[in-house]
Amino acid sequence: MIRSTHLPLIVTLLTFVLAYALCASQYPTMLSWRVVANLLTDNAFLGIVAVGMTFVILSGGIDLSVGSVIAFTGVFLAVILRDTSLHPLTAFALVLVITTAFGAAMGATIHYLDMPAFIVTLAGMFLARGAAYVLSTDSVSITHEFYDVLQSMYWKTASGGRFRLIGFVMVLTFIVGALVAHRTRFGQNVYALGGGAGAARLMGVPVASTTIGIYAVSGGLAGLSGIVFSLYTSAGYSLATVGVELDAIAAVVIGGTLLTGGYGFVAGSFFGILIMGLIQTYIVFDGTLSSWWTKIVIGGLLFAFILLQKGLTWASTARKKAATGFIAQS
Amino acid sequence: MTRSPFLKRITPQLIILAIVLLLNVLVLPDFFTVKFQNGRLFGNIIDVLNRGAPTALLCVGMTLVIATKGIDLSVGAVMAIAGATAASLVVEGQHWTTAVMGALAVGALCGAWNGILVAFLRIQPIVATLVLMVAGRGIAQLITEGTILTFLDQGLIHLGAGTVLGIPTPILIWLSLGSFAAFLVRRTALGLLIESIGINEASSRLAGINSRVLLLCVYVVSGIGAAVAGVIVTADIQGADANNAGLWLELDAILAVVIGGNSLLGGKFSIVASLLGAMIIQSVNSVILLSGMPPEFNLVIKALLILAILVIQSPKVSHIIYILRASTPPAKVDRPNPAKELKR
Amino acid sequence: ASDLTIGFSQIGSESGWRAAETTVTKQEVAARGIQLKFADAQQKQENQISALRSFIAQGVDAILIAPVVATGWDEVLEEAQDADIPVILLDRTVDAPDDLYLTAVTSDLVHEGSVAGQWLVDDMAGADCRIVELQGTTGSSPAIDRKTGFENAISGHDNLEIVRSQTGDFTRSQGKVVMESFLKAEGGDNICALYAHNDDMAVGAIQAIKEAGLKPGTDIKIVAIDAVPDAHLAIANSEMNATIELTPNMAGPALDALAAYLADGTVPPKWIQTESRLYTAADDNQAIYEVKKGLGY
Amino acid sequence: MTNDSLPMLHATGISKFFPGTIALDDVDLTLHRGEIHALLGENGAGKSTLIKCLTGVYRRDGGAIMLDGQTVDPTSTNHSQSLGIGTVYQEVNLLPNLTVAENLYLGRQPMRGPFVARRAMNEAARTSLKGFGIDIDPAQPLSTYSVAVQQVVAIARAVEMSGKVLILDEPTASLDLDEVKLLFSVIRQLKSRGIAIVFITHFLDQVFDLCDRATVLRNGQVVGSRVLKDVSQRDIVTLMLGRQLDTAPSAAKSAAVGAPLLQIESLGKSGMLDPFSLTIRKGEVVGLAGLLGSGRTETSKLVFGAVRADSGTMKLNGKDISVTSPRDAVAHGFALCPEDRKTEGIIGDLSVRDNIVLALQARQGWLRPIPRRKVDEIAEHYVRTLDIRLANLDVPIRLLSGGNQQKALLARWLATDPDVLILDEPTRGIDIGAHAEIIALIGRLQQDGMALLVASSEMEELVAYANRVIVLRDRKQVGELVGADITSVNIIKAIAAETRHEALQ
Ligand SMILES: Nc1ncnc2c1ncn2[C@@H]1O[C@H](COP(=O)(O)OP(=O)(O)OP(=O)(O)O)[C@@H](O)[C@H]1O
Ligand SMILES: Nc1ncnc2c1ncn2[C@@H]1O[C@H](COP(=O)(O)OP(=O)(O)OP(=O)(O)O)[C@@H](O)[C@H]1O
Ligand SMILES: [Mg+2]
Ligand SMILES: [Mg+2]
Repeated sequence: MIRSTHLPLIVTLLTFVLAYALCASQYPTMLSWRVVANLLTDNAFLGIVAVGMTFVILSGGIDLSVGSVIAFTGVFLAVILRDTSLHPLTAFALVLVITTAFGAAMGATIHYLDMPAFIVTLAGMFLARGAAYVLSTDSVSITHEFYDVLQSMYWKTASGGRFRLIGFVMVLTFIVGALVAHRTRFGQNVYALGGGAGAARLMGVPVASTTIGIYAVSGGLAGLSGIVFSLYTSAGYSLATVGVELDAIAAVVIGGTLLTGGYGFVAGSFFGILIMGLIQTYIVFDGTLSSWWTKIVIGGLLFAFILLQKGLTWASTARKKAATGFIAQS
Repeated sequence: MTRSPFLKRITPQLIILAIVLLLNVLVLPDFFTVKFQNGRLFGNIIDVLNRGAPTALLCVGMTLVIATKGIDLSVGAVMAIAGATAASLVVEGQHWTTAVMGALAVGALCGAWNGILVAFLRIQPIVATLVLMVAGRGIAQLITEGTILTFLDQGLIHLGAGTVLGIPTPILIWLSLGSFAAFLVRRTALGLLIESIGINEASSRLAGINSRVLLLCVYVVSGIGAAVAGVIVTADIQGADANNAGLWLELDAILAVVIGGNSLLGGKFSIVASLLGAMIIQSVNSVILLSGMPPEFNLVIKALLILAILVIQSPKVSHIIYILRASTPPAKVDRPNPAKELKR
Repeated sequence: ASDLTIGFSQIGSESGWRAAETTVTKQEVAARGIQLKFADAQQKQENQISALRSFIAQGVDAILIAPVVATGWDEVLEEAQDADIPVILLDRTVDAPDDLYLTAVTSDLVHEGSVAGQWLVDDMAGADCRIVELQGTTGSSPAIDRKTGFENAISGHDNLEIVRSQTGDFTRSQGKVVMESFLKAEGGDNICALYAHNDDMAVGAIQAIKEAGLKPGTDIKIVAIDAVPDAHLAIANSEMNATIELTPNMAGPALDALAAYLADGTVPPKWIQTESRLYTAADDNQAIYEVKKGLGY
Repeated sequence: MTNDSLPMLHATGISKFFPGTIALDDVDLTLHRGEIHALLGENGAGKSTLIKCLTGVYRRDGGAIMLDGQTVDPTSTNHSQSLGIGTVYQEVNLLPNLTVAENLYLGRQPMRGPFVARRAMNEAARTSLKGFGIDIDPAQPLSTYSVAVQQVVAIARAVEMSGKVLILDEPTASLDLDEVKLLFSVIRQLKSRGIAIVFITHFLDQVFDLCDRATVLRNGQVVGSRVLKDVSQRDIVTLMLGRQLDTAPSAAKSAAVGAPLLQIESLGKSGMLDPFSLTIRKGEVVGLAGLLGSGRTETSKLVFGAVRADSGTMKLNGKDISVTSPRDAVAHGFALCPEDRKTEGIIGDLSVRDNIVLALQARQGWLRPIPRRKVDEIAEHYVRTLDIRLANLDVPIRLLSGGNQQKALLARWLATDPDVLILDEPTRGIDIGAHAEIIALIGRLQQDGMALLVASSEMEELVAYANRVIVLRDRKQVGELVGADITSVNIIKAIAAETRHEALQ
């Protein structure tokens, strides 16, 4: 039996498959390994932040700082690798510590000062972007040979598509994220917070450490995403990834996670990401949309997905009410 | 010591505004100097009032939306659409009043769209308005075809760059609309009803409040406010810049509301405090501009100042202040005390 | 060559100049009977990279790209090379090895800045001048290069001094706002010239100067870059003094080079530099305005 | 080590101040091993606050706690749980989005390596709940089950946590007789294991049935502690109220019923409530009786338009009316005090004053604000006549105790001067004094010619005021009792006829 709570996940999956089929019927070349590989590679950094964002949203919060943290990470790495002789791996570890601590600090502010996540992370967004500017306004390229090694790690398909390392990192992040969310105590606490902070507290959930942990995870994954983005572009640029937080939120929501918290799946966000990527790809394949129609169509498709999801959820709850409204009586 | 509840409510904002203005004076000693020059008042403080107009106009509607537990991310895009509409109408040769009416109508329509998604389709406000935030700028560009649509209609330009009795028109517009809105919600029952649906919509509906229509109206007000702001910025530069008009201004508006001490979780609100919040933000911007620091520091300074303001205002910190001030327990009064002797 | 399909990855439509470049590119492509796949990246590099990958997957015959930033193109350019698809860069070069692209059609941003600086040096002829500068978006390469070029040109001229420099985000309204604060912080009489990294900011600043009761172009000299129609109009009205043209027609030379390359393998030079022409009151700005106004600026 | 003669829990001098109120003033509480201790008091006496201070939800402002001979200072629920104090707080506090098993084991899940052992957890949950007489799939979300089931889950959770002390704050408010019986047998088992149990309720019968000793709070102070077998209910009530309560609750039931006011014709909604017909006359009280989930709440919501009916018609004073929303209903002079005070009744952050005038204001429309003086007059009037206890009219209503909230909600509707007043569980969670007052009030309203529809789980109460009782089962109207036939026994018989109640099996 399919659990009713899995429904949004299934809806998202079906939507993706359906949309892909429609696209492929119009542009047969979309049905190639190359396009699949591109979807994974090009959305790798977005996918990784979306995992963190899923945790945050599941807990009923929001993190607007991730886009800026990615940019900061990139600039930080580029500057460190340019100005010092640190090995990239050391730099990676360093930056992950910094971004995780940054996330944890935001979580602590949210919890201990009782301030809304929206505002705290908004300030965090300004701060991280500002810090990136202060490090370097110019785009700094990264030319370390270790980067070349990492970038040359890919698996090439016959048609010329490349499954790159960063795509695998994203998939791995999703798997680990899903395990943590659905199989560990921490994950359960995240859902508990999303179900109701007051009740969670009365049930003995360690609200402080969970909140701090959630934003630390989000910050750390934004850092990881920044590393991936720096591999993707071999550079650090303080103006990069503006507005990525909104893309990530949209992907998570399309993936069936409720913004009010408590309901959703990490895997859903994966399909959310793929759907967003598909929209981009389709628009490029079409190639006739002007700049403004591109925006309108993206907005329209976003709306269509939300509506579709809403409709399916309505339909299913109506059916559920009729069928199992008094489950305990039978 | 009897202070009116209203004054008490806005005291923190007044204090913070005073502090930030003081910072301005520190970086530019003649900050408060106002001259009458070229037929208009001329001075930094006038600039703060004038440049704060768009945020102030946005935060009137945003305050109401947030009071209902919602949020409106689309206001920046609606500004662009309204500005483009007004500009294209005067370029077509319409009278400027028609153009303004057209822009307001478009703003109301955008608000109604958001309102329908939120109130009737029950889509979460942040996602519902995200749709228009993404698509709206595209719609605005569709109207201007990506160019900056310039015009020379003096009537329209007057709204953004003109003066009345030497006072820049935008100041008069936001002051009058802001105080009208603040007056309206408090002198009618609107404020009570809006707060009520923001705190508990189910209860409010059962108490006979038409919560859906009220929600819709709140988003329409937000749309209209955004349209006025859009007309002002368009008129100010004598051209509709669909790409940049109101870009990221929704965040400033939300910040203003929060600095105004309103909870993002809905409920009790104060429009006046939000307006003060808008002025606080503009004063922060002013410090940054006047300080002469290199622009790469702009964001860091802004982030730190805002963070400081928010921390001072956070409920926990104000609670600690409250406790420090009143460290004595409340006096035992006005409760019919039980016969303590029964205890024995 | 009507069976040719090329992909064009545009940055976005963040300014009038950008819109004009898109319009002109579409016109040039259409004039040659080529099929165009257009992709707007909404100012995001990641969108441009993925657009390029999609173009490759579709098997277009050539790619035009206006890169949003110089860095980060190596990988995707390699993939294009693997697929034998020539790539031509428009209006900005990249940091990648130059065998990865066919040619770059760009202006020299630093040079633009120095033309502006040189104009001011000549115009001042040794007189003291306190300059305020409206920078482009912090971190963008035009802002950085145009600043560098200008500073190079005025260095060694002690009579010229930049007294305030703040970002105006390349937009009219910020140009106006920031100019207002310059006027108050310095006092209108103490500013002798304004250098704006683009015309939009200059046009906004002109309004601020007028509102302060000063005469733009006379009380405060104004020089900016791009030569958009409104700048010509301002020069014609004596409200501005000079602008340096950044032509929106990058696609024309690019398509010519491509045609030659496809026809007989003629390898174009790696850099086709467009002219950075200076316009001043000496030109017939009204006439230029009329011509340019239809280009979608 | 443990010393059997020591009390299990000994709290002394517990004080708690809230801005403007002293919720607890120097309260002592002693719990012995294997004792079931009732904590009694009027609404707002401070019972829940005491519990929250003992379990670390609130920081207390004074006092000391000894647990099993050791001084302890719980700083959070988490902490008190680890000390062996299991608690069910007032109002079910569980997470509807988690499964039953997850709720049961949150924070102490069986683990396999780093991962939660789901299967083991579900198995354990199933077994544990069987001990409470319910057999359900613990892998389903909690929200799919009824409030009663949820209450049992909360109790089961607390029981499993309570190595030393179990605290139950009004656990029986939303349980049926059968479930109460089961709960009591579980509690007695725990008692025999030497656990100290605190039991808070407003049902004195249950107190005398189950408990050994009672501590009575009034206005935040302990007014006495009694061994229950030595005293009578009367003594306890007098101690609680500080005065004598006039005999058993009885409303002056008037038989003089007027003309038909509201005629409901086969109103229903598929999947929710079978169509039913009902006529209510002026000055008549119609009671709705039934078990949990029998459809009483649905009936009242349907009549009030809070749920849109898909069949049926209504006539008011002989004229057809259409009620598709509460707004319509209010316009036609209906009023509904909903069952779930917290989520459907109060507007928590608004002042008591605003809560009282809200419905009246909503009916008048936003353009006609009620003048401040009039508002104060109305609010003060009802605070006086309904004896609502509060510091002042400006306190947010959420800070009031449950009973006082209920009275304020009644005031909200009485202020609209309704013709038809629908009350859903008007006395749930209400103290014995207020209980009597509300019943008396119902009588008065009836005499004033108001028509009332009252859903209640308390038979005696229905017997006291109803002119007619409609019996519901499985969301169907199955019987009607009139006049002298209305007795507790008859109602229970009508409910139980044919099929036995199996809600929890
Ligand atoms: N957070 C709070 N802030 C201010 N006052 C409070 C708060 N919580 C409770 N009170 C007040 O403390 C007093 C005690 O309330 P409490 O909830 O303990 O009563 P109770 O005995 O449990 O009543 P009931 O039987 O209705 O549950 C009440 O007057 C209430 O208004
Ligand atoms: N045994 C049950 N199983 C499933 N759902 C139930 C059960 N009992 C109640 N519910 C749910 O609880 C809500 C209240 O139900 P209903 O109105 O039928 O109860 P009621 O007769 O008013 O009982 P009470 O108000 O005493 O709980 C309904 O939405 C119903 O779906
Ligand atoms: Mg209580
Ligand atoms: Mg009920």
